[in-house]
Amino acid sequence: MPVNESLRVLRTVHYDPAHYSLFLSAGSIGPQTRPGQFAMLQAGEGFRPYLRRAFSVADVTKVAGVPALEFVVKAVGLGTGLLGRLSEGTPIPVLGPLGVPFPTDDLTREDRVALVAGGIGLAPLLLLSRELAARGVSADLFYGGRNETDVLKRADFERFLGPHRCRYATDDGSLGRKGLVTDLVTQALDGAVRWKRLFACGPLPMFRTLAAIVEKAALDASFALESEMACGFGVCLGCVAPTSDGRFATVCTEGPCVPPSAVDWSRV
Amino acid sequence: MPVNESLRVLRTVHYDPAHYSLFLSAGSIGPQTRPGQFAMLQAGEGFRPYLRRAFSVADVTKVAGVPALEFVVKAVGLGTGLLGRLSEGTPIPVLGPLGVPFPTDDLTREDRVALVAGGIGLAPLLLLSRELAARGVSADLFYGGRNETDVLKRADFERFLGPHRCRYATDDGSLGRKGLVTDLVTQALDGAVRWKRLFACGPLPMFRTLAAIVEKAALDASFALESEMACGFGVCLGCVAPTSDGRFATVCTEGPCVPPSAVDWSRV
Amino acid sequence: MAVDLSVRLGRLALKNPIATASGTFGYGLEFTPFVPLRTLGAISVKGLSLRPCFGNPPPRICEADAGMLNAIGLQNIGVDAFLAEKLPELHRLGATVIANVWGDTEDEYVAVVERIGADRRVAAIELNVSCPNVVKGGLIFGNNPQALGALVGRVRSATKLPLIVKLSPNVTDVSVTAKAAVDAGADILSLINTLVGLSIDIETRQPKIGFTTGGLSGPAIRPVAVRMVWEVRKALPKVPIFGIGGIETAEHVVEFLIAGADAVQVGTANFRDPTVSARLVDDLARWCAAHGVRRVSDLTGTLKTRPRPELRFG
Amino acid sequence: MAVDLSVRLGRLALKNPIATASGTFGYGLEFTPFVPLRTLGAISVKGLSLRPCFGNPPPRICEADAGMLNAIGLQNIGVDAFLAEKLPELHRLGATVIANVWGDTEDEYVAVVERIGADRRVAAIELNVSCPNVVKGGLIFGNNPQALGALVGRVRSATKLPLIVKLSPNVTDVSVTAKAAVDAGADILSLINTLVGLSIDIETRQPKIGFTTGGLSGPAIRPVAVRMVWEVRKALPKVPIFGIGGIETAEHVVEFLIAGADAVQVGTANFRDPTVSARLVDDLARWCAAHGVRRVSDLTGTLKTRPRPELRFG
Ligand SMILES: Cc1cc2nc3c(=O)[nH]c(=O)nc-3n(C[C@H](O)[C@H](O)[C@H](O)COP(=O)(O)OP(=O)(O)OC[C@H]3O[C@@H](n4cnc5c(N)ncnc54)[C@H](O)[C@@H]3O)c2cc1C
Ligand SMILES: Cc1cc2nc3c(=O)[nH]c(=O)nc-3n(C[C@H](O)[C@H](O)[C@H](O)COP(=O)(O)OP(=O)(O)OC[C@H]3O[C@@H](n4cnc5c(N)ncnc54)[C@H](O)[C@@H]3O)c2cc1C
Ligand SMILES: Cc1cc2nc3c(=O)[nH]c(=O)nc-3n(C[C@H](O)[C@H](O)[C@H](O)COP(=O)(O)O)c2cc1C
Ligand SMILES: Cc1cc2nc3c(=O)[nH]c(=O)nc-3n(C[C@H](O)[C@H](O)[C@H](O)COP(=O)(O)O)c2cc1C
Ligand code: FES
Ligand code: FES
Repeated sequence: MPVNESLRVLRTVHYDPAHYSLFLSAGSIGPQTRPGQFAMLQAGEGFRPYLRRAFSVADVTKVAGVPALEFVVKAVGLGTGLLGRLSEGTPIPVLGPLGVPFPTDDLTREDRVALVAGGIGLAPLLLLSRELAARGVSADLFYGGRNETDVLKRADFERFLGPHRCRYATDDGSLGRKGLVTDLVTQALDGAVRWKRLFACGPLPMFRTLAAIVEKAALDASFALESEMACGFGVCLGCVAPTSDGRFATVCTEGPCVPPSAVDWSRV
Repeated sequence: MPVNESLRVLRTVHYDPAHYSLFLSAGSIGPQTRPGQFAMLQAGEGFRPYLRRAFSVADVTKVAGVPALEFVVKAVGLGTGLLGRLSEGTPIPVLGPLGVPFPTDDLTREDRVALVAGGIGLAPLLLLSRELAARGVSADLFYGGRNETDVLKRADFERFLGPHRCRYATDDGSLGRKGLVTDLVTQALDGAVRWKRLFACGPLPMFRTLAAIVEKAALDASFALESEMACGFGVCLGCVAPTSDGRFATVCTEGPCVPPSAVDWSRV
Repeated sequence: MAVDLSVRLGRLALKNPIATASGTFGYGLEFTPFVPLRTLGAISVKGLSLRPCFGNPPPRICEADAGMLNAIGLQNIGVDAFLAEKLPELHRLGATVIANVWGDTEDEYVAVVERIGADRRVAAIELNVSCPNVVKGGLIFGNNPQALGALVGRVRSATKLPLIVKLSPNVTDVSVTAKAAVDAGADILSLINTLVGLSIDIETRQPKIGFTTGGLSGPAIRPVAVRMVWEVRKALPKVPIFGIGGIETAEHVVEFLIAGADAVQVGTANFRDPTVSARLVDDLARWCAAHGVRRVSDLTGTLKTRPRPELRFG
Repeated sequence: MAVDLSVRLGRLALKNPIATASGTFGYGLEFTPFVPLRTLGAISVKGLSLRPCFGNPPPRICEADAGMLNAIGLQNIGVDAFLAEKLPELHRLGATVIANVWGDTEDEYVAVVERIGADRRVAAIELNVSCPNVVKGGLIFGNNPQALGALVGRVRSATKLPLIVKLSPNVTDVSVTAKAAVDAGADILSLINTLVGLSIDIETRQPKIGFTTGGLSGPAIRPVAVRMVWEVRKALPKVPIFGIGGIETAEHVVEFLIAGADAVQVGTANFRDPTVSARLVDDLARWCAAHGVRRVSDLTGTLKTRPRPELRFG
């Protein structure tokens, strides 16, 4: 059941001019949040920006002992710029948790899964890693970015999943393999590895390639989609994605986590 | 020559929930400013408020040795509320000095003048008091408010003009005489006192009464008017007041300091 | 002080003047986590058509200064699914339901209205004749008094329920379309719908909205909406009006009532804050009490205009 | 990269596409402390009438969300005083001057234009036929194609200068008035003027503007302005256009150019920041350089619209 509450800024950690983590008091949203779900944050008191902005809950953690929600944000404009400049203690209207989480209920200690992150798409996979670790499900992380600074939160991923389970790819080779993260996935699939499910979040081109890969490999998968959102809970009908059965589905309520086979990638 | 520059908040002093002094770095506006002139301040980065707000320069002073502009502000809405919450160091776009100052060039040590303030109308009279004091012109202050907390900056006025020269009136009698500030003026005029000029700033009702008083007493006077302003330098034509010769005059460039005889008070 | 918030719009009696605007409140049920539906004056549901409608391809929305643009394409589950799957629960929750309907042709409008018939669980029917830039329908009906009159006439004879016609603001003189709707049998007028706008992604040089143009809503349009409410009130003093456009606070509600609205509909604000509609009911009661207004309906049409000089502006 | 900012609007050649909008830039000289007038593409001066005009009684302006309302009442010193007292200095400063003119009757319009005659210090004449809510004149001319055509025809034969007609956005179909103006001899179109709005002081229950209604300007109206520029560009591909409405940044300028404007006019933004117009010239050059645009005029009308589905929106 989503909650609309005012949460205070506990801390902001800047990784580089373009990326930061925003920690808010967990409120009653924290305990309810499942990996893959998101929240709508209002940035600023005025009308700039006017609409709330959607952010995946990247972690449910603690800041100096205080229960906290972590959002990992890439500053791309008005709202993401403003949210990074808020001083500690500032109250922010937050609506959440929202959307369909990653399907994990059926996973057991015997299972092995794959996590594929592209750029800021790491966010929902971080909380997923925490849960998988807690439940003893083993997971391989494939995380790609433009360069090393683009690949965030590596320490946390490696703590949750084990360093040997985390592989990286960068366009310039400054970290891990030079090339696309999807190449790492194909390579692994060519090997012996068999996954029960593949979880992914990233830019559209990555989704397209990955959708083809998992279809070919007949691999069960869940993608955390993005879209421009006004409400976040299914009433504006603004966030839709074309479905393979010819409809338009609201990413905020039928997603954001969907099986790639449900999306008509040719119309996206 | 008005300047458009970005000035930093040096300090904010709150007198009560409704009143505060905002100190900004003086920039190149400070040295140019004459008593009665004003500046246009942009409150906030966003579009709330959208237009700049006009404020009399209440003093050109120093904060911890740094040259400063002081504005004395009454919080009545969006902009005045926001300006009072700015943290030290925040840069604010400021346009000034603007408008016609109080006429003081002809005043000498032999002259005696009257200053009449109503409510937040004290602002321009404070800088005027500093100048008059510096030039040895003696001045009687009559300052009225709803109650004692409404009557601000008394220590400064009394330092500039001498405590015995400062008389107060409040609606509830909590400070000075119970009643209207204009009664103090009439009373003084009934006595022996003769003023070379009367300077005033306050709410419309005070202006109306004072206009009648100075006309009856054939007393030279200058009123610092207010009006809603968009630009502050004579181009929007939004701030006009009706003139006795049947025109509309821009308060920002033909004023704010005008002889009351120039205004058609019946059409205001 | 006890404040009477109830209002009457002809045969439509509401417990308070705060309704929610079509397309911004889903089918109502999505808001049960945030708002007790029975506390609202009414809810106007997403525009219903004869058959389910998939709407426009994305992108459908973008942000604007103090507002947003949308070109959803009237995606909806269709009138039959609404009556079968949504209305019973809305009724159980005590919601006062306004059925917002649309069609591509007169026949479709009439058919949707006939499906609803005289269902007592629907308090009123709201004709959306003001979807701007529609390839079919909209412009013809919304911006053409003759076509509008003909449509409203046919719908009028198809239902006994109070009939609301929602007018387009994209016209030279809204009082003309207003008169046409009322002469043809409209009981109540809703204004305004969105202003047609265009916003461009200058990097791709494509419209931010897939449909090219979109409807501008939010605080940006409030002054235009208040003006049109005032104009229609002047032209048709006896016709009840829902004021719509950029309402976010109780003060905005009061502004619309003073301009001539009998009730209001809150739209885009529901996206920024899903709890806003219920809060406006309380805030409005508080405002009235603080201002000695015993009956909220006493505010309607109380604008005090000054004598207009023989002058123009600009 | 060197960027060519010059633009041609028919016979009107400008060194860059950044002009200032009438009524928001005074007579230009007020801005000399802030802007080197010669650096601007052009300045459109406050609307000039045959005789001096005192304008409307206050209050004349109020703030709106992302904009403002105004009902100045076209206060101006009159065309003769302008020619005698302002134009010489503007000319000396190298300003490209657009004379914005208006009248209550066709004869007055013609008389003002004849006073300017063929004065080479005036680059173009801009007819303001779009003062909304005017007791006389405006509505008749601005929102009525026939009356507009007649007026423009008479003015056309009264001057050899490039003739700009500034259109009202308060119409059902702006391309109709646009066509009427062009068919009658307009060389260039300016759009848009302000949207008619109303804002109420709920404490006094009086309009915040003495005239009751006022013209809405600022970022709030930009999506409507961009849409109308695009519509007129589609309807009249060869007619040069000044895009106007809520421009505050170089990105906004680019948006108008892509929509179909050949140049723009910056209005209300001049009040928020008197230096904005000159800065936009530099920012626009920087934007073009960063985006590999060698000639700013290459941006005009390059909007890439997607195929429109047979769907409506709302
Ligand atoms: C379910 C969901 C989860 C998300 N999780 C995260 C996250 O964990 N971390 C993160 O940094 N971002 C996340 N995003 C993207 C984030 O919402 C956008 O970056 C943000 O809305 C941009 O707002 P802005 O005001 O800074 O940018 P604007 O000034 O509004 O626009 C700047 C640029 O960002 C683009 N943009 C605007 N809104 C979106 C959007 N909703 N999605 C993608 N691009 C957009 C615009 O097209 C424009 O090009 C998520 C989006 C969704 C829908
Ligand atoms: C030349 C001049 C000098 C001024 N000097 C001072 C000063 O030294 N200290 C000070 O506190 N105020 C001063 N004012 C008034 C000040 O500009 C307004 O109080 C301010 O603009 C209100 O802005 P806001 O956003 O807080 O109020 P808003 O939210 O805009 O409006 C709140 C209320 O304030 C009223 N208001 C808005 N603008 C003005 C205005 N320009 N004048 C009067 N009432 C207004 C509105 O009608 C409304 O009732 C001066 C005004 C002028 C024209
Ligand atoms: C996303 C969205 C969808 C809308 N859908 C409809 C609709 O289906 N039918 C209708 O009559 N109006 C529709 N509208 C218009 C609103 O009901 C309302 O008239 C308009 O948004 C102005 O009010 P606001 O500024 O409070 O949003 C829609 C508006 C928005 C923003
Ligand atoms: C205070 C004010 C006065 C105006 N006066 C005139 C005028 O005299 N003639 C005219 O054609 N337009 C006039 N306008 C309209 C502007 O030129 C411009 O078309 C409109 O404000 C939209 O642009 P903007 O949003 O950038 O301000 C005026 C606008 C404002 C705000
Ligand atoms: S964001 Fe409104 S429906 Fe998905
Ligand atoms: S404030 Fe614009 S002319 Fe005075």
